[in-house]
Amino acid sequence: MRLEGDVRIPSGCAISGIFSRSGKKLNGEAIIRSISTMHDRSNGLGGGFAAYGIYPRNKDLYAIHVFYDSVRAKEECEKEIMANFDVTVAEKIPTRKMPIITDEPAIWRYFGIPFEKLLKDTQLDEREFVARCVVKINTQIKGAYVFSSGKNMGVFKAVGFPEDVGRYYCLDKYEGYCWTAHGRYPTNTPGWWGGAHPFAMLDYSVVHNGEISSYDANRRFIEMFGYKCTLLTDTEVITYIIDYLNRKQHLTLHEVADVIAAPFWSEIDRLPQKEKERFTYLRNVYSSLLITGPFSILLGFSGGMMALNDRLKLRSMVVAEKGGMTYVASEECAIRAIEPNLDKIWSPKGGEPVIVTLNKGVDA
Amino acid sequence: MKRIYVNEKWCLGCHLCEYYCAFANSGSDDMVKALKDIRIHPRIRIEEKQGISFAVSCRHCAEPLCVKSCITGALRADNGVIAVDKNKCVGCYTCIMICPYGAIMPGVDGSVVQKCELCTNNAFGEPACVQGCPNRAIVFEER
Amino acid sequence: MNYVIIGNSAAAVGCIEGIRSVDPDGAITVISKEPYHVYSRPLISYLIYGKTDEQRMKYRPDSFYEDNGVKAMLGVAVEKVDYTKRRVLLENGEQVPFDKLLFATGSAPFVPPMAGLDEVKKKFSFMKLDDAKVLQSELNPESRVLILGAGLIGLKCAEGILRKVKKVTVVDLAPRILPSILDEEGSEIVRKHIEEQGVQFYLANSVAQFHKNTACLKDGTELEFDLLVLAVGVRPETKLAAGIGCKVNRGILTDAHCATNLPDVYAAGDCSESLDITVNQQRVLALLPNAYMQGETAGITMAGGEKSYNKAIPMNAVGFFGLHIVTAGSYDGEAYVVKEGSNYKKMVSKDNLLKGYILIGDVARAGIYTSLIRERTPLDSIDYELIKEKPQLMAFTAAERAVKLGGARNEN
Amino acid sequence: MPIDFLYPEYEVIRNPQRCIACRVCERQCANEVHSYDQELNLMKSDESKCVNCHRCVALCPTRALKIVKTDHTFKTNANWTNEVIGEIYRQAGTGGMLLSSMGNPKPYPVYWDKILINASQVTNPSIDPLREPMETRTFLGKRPEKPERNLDGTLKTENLPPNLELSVPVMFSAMSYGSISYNAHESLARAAQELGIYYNTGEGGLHEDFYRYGANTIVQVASGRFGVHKDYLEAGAAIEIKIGQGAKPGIGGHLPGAKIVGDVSRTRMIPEGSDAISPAPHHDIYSIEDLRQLVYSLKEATDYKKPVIVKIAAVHNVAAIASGIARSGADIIAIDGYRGGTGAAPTRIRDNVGIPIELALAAVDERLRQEKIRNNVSLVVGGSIRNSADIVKAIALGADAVYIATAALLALGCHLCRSCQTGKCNWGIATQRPDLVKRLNPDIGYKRLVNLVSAWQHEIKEMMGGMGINSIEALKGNRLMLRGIGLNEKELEILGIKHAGE
Repeated sequence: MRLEGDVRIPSGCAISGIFSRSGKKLNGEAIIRSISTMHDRSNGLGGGFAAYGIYPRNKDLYAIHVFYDSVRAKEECEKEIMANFDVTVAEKIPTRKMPIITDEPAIWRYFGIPFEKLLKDTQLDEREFVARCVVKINTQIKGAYVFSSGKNMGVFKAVGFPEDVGRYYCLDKYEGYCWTAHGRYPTNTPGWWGGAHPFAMLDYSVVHNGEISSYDANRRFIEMFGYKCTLLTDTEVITYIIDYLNRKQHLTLHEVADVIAAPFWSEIDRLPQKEKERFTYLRNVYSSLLITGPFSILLGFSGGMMALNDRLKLRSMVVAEKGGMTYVASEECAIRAIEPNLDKIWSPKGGEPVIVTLNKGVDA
Repeated sequence: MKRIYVNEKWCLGCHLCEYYCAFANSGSDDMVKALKDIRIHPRIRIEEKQGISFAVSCRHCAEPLCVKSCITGALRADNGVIAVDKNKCVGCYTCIMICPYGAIMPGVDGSVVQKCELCTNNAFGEPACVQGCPNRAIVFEER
Repeated sequence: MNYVIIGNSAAAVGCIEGIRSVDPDGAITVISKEPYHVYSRPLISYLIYGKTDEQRMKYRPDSFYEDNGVKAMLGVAVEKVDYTKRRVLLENGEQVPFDKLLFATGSAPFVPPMAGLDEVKKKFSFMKLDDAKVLQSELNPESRVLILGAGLIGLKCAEGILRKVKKVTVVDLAPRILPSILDEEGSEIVRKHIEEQGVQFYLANSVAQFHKNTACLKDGTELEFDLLVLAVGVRPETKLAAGIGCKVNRGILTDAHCATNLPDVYAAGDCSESLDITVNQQRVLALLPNAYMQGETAGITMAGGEKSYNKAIPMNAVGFFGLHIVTAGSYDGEAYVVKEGSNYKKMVSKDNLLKGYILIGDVARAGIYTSLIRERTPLDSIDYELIKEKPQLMAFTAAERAVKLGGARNEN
Repeated sequence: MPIDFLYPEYEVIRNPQRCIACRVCERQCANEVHSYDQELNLMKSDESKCVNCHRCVALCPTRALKIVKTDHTFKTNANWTNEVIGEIYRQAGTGGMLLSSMGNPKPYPVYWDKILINASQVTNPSIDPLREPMETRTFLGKRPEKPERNLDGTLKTENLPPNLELSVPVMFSAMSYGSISYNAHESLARAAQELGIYYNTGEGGLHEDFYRYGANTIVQVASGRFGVHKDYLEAGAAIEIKIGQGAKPGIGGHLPGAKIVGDVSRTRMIPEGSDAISPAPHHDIYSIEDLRQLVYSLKEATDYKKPVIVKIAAVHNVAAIASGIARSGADIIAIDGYRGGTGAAPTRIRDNVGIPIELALAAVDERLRQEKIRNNVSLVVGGSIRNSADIVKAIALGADAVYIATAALLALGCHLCRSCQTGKCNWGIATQRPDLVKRLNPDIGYKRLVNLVSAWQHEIKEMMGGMGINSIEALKGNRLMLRGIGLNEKELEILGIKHAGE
């Protein structure tokens, strides 16, 4: 049986997200409860979470989460990390032993920051430097896999049902202002820990439900820009696309949404001239980054969260608000389970991003 | 009213219109049976000379001189389509004398005249010459 | 509006159809001596020949008067017209008021005085249905028929009866047949053809004296006959019109709208004169197409529409025993003649215009020539050499053809 | 007459029971195959003149005619085939090069037919093009490396280099006025306008009547520079530098003087009756640097307002050449495979030089991606795109759009008799004889082209919908949507696709 990276694995899924605009911290209980409501949307072959604001003490350091298959891999990887980062903390990520979670790799995290000198030598922007290190480890060190690499955020994922994965990682012990979760239903593989979602790059984390038909068009394009799609999963390529457009091309998240879930030409052609030109420009210049096929994604990033459906809205996704909280989930029940009394609940249109950010002045 | 128009720019002088016309007005449903080993008497005729060719058939004039001149009342305009009542026609050829297009001609035995009736009186229903023209040199249009 | 038409032939029908194209409502009254539904006069020879019958001879369908809202007063003669009171007085004492009046009275046979004519019992004219009916009833396979007049009427009569009688003889004062429409050479061809069918001609001759069933000709020949057909000539019926002060020459004088000199009074058909554009003279053009078009012009004008008839020319399409003849216009000018077998063609041009032509035998597409005369097409605007070969649209310019055949609009 | 040893390849079979001797075959055959025997009231035919173009067959109102391949044969020999023997006889008789037209007819593999397309099942819905928008709009040209912003933060949309916008990723490939007729050109131009795509002048200049279709015209600059002047360059929407042609890589062109008549001569700007000889190379391009100069000369001449296309034939090291072109400033690279058509080419060249477009395309697309310059240039491929499935496969392999020419000519009535070089095209396409040219009525021709491309567009949409893709850009380079069948490892590797079942 070939694992992720050898073969492309489309999958169905459940996603859920909670965001506190006021920056109020929540532990992982709520998100576990929410995602477990949609138990039947997963098949036990992958679950995971991303949490933002969870490492306040190390918030200026990159938190690098790594799976190791072997001691040798760990040694080789740590050598690479130590060579590039000024590492303050290196520790095993705490887990709770659970019989249902098996085949665990060694799971480590490192808090650090790239050496100034290396940044100067390579003339790279700090984030680009980190991104390259991550790509290098993931493509070149066999048995090591960096699955989280942002600041003050972390991804926790495993093979298993998401609620089990949450408990396994003791998420009740973490407090964050934003949580996203994913339950996976891969269609042709037993799954691999690294292949579970969320998929993250720097502080971008993506949970996604869907199967994109544009995959290889997107992959072959994005790979021209230094990315290497090692997992052959949709989530991976979507994460890279967002990273490329938002971080490297400096498009706003709205513009990112207009590229990957672009309006139809029939709509664009009806717009006022200026708007028409803008959309045409985006669709033309980034034509290979249009994502087709069904998807609902939740993008987590420092200070915000974006929910987006494909342009035909071929996947369910609802958004709700209650006070300072925003909830997003594949199914309404997953929101009601944790907040029955909502101020507002709606189903965003295909291609229309819902972007929430921390209120002005909030430093979470 | 839809009329037949001819664009000589596209006429190839292939004469197929004449054969389709003869077939359409033969009463037969088999072209071979209708036209084999006979001399055809089509109601549309090609004129040709030095690379120029065009088909001529009744123009179905709005002010039809033939109808006005017909001594028997055999030529009548029915909703603009000018047809000859062969039962009434005596073959005097007054219409041949007056038609400025030379589009009315003696029938097979000369005892009555014949002319294009836009295939309204045969099984084709729409002009066979138009259907049979390979290069749209003959069209049937409202103009 | 009361329209009254005196006469019931082609000019009357043209008038009715002309009126109705403009005025769907006005009252139309047709008054005719003959008791018949409108029929085609020239068909009487075909009737006798057997090529048509009384039903098929009808010039318009049975429902014609009804369809056009026409009151047809048939079989009643007009006594006179009271122009000042605007009414027509009938023989039976009825009066028909009119606002607009058309004379479509046609023509009547003209019989010159001939010695002994009174002695001839069985003599006939050949103009009307009744003439044909009477003649037909007298014909039998043993009949010897003498026809006076080798014009269109006489010869059509000869054709109509030849196969039904023993002998047909035609006598004419003129030295050749059909002198009004053919030239000498043409007359010769046609005469030979008719003679070959069995008709005997005595030309440049005339009857000096009738003795019962014998005609003594000027040259001394004595002809026995059983039936005599008088087809010497016709005269326009202008009496009624003249009676109210219409100007009359040979026929009633009309303008291009077919109006007479009197307001509200019009004339059309064989009783009237119109302008023959080939000679630029007022003439009686006693031919059916002319009658219809004059009548139509009159009708449209009477109903307030705009129409002129300014393309009148003499023209004839006629056939004798399978030989077709088409002629048009006048023959004064430069002639182009081709004679091939029984086919004869003469084209006469003058002042850059085609003035007239004669086609005998092959008459295909003759209308193209006719239109050159009627439309006064300058011959230098077409390929005259080409069109002389045979009538063809190829002789026109491509632009002109595009107008004729392609639906292009004429720039002029 | 000397013996030429040649026996007609085809026989004209006339069904005497059906023939009504209407003589349309006789009137319509420019090769004078048919004749009428007055005495016998019978039609006759001289098959030695027949090129099997089917004009007579198509127009025969009673379907009394068919053309069959003769079964007259030499002693069968798998090595010395009839064709090989016939060619030797011909050359022994004439001492000349063999000339042929249209594309390579040899039984080399057609890779399109060894590639299969994917469809969605369960995990991902297929999309119904009758119910949902299905987009085929395509832009060709360079993309800026980075977006720029105005002072107010909005995107600067003007920093986009000149692009071509296509409603469907299909263009009519270069065919010169001269090699094909005025009416064929008019048909192509009008169809391109109606379809919202482009046609290509080829190296024959642009007839003054067709300047009004300029917005849908690609003007070509080839080695003979025929018909090239400032107005010409400015008339088109894009300029194509033709380096090579799939049917005859490495060979120039030769339009015989007999075809250089009237408007053709004027449009090409060469004297009537003079042979139009396009040199094999551009004599100002002996290297890639020279190409760059020409690209920029043309851009200068047109104020950088028009994309420049460089067209090459698919040859062995096409990937490296394409990479060089991509760096020469060209906006679009057109690659023409060895099955591409031509009005005339030496037979040996047509049949033996060049490589399949499928392999060339896969190699070039992959190479440009490896060099990270795929987004700097668009890729158009041609050389026997036969149907909409070929297009879908080409786009999935990495093409931005395709060029069609043979298919377009077929739509206009071409019957692939491959006798263009004779100038007696009975269908009014590859001829300048006025009586033959008029047989192609552009009113009919353009509509047939529009029909063809519209039909293909429908099919492309249907196939895209099946794959769950609702915009053509998501298909571009999407090689996962393809699988090979009956291909060996090497072929799969070059095509960058997996085998069916994998």
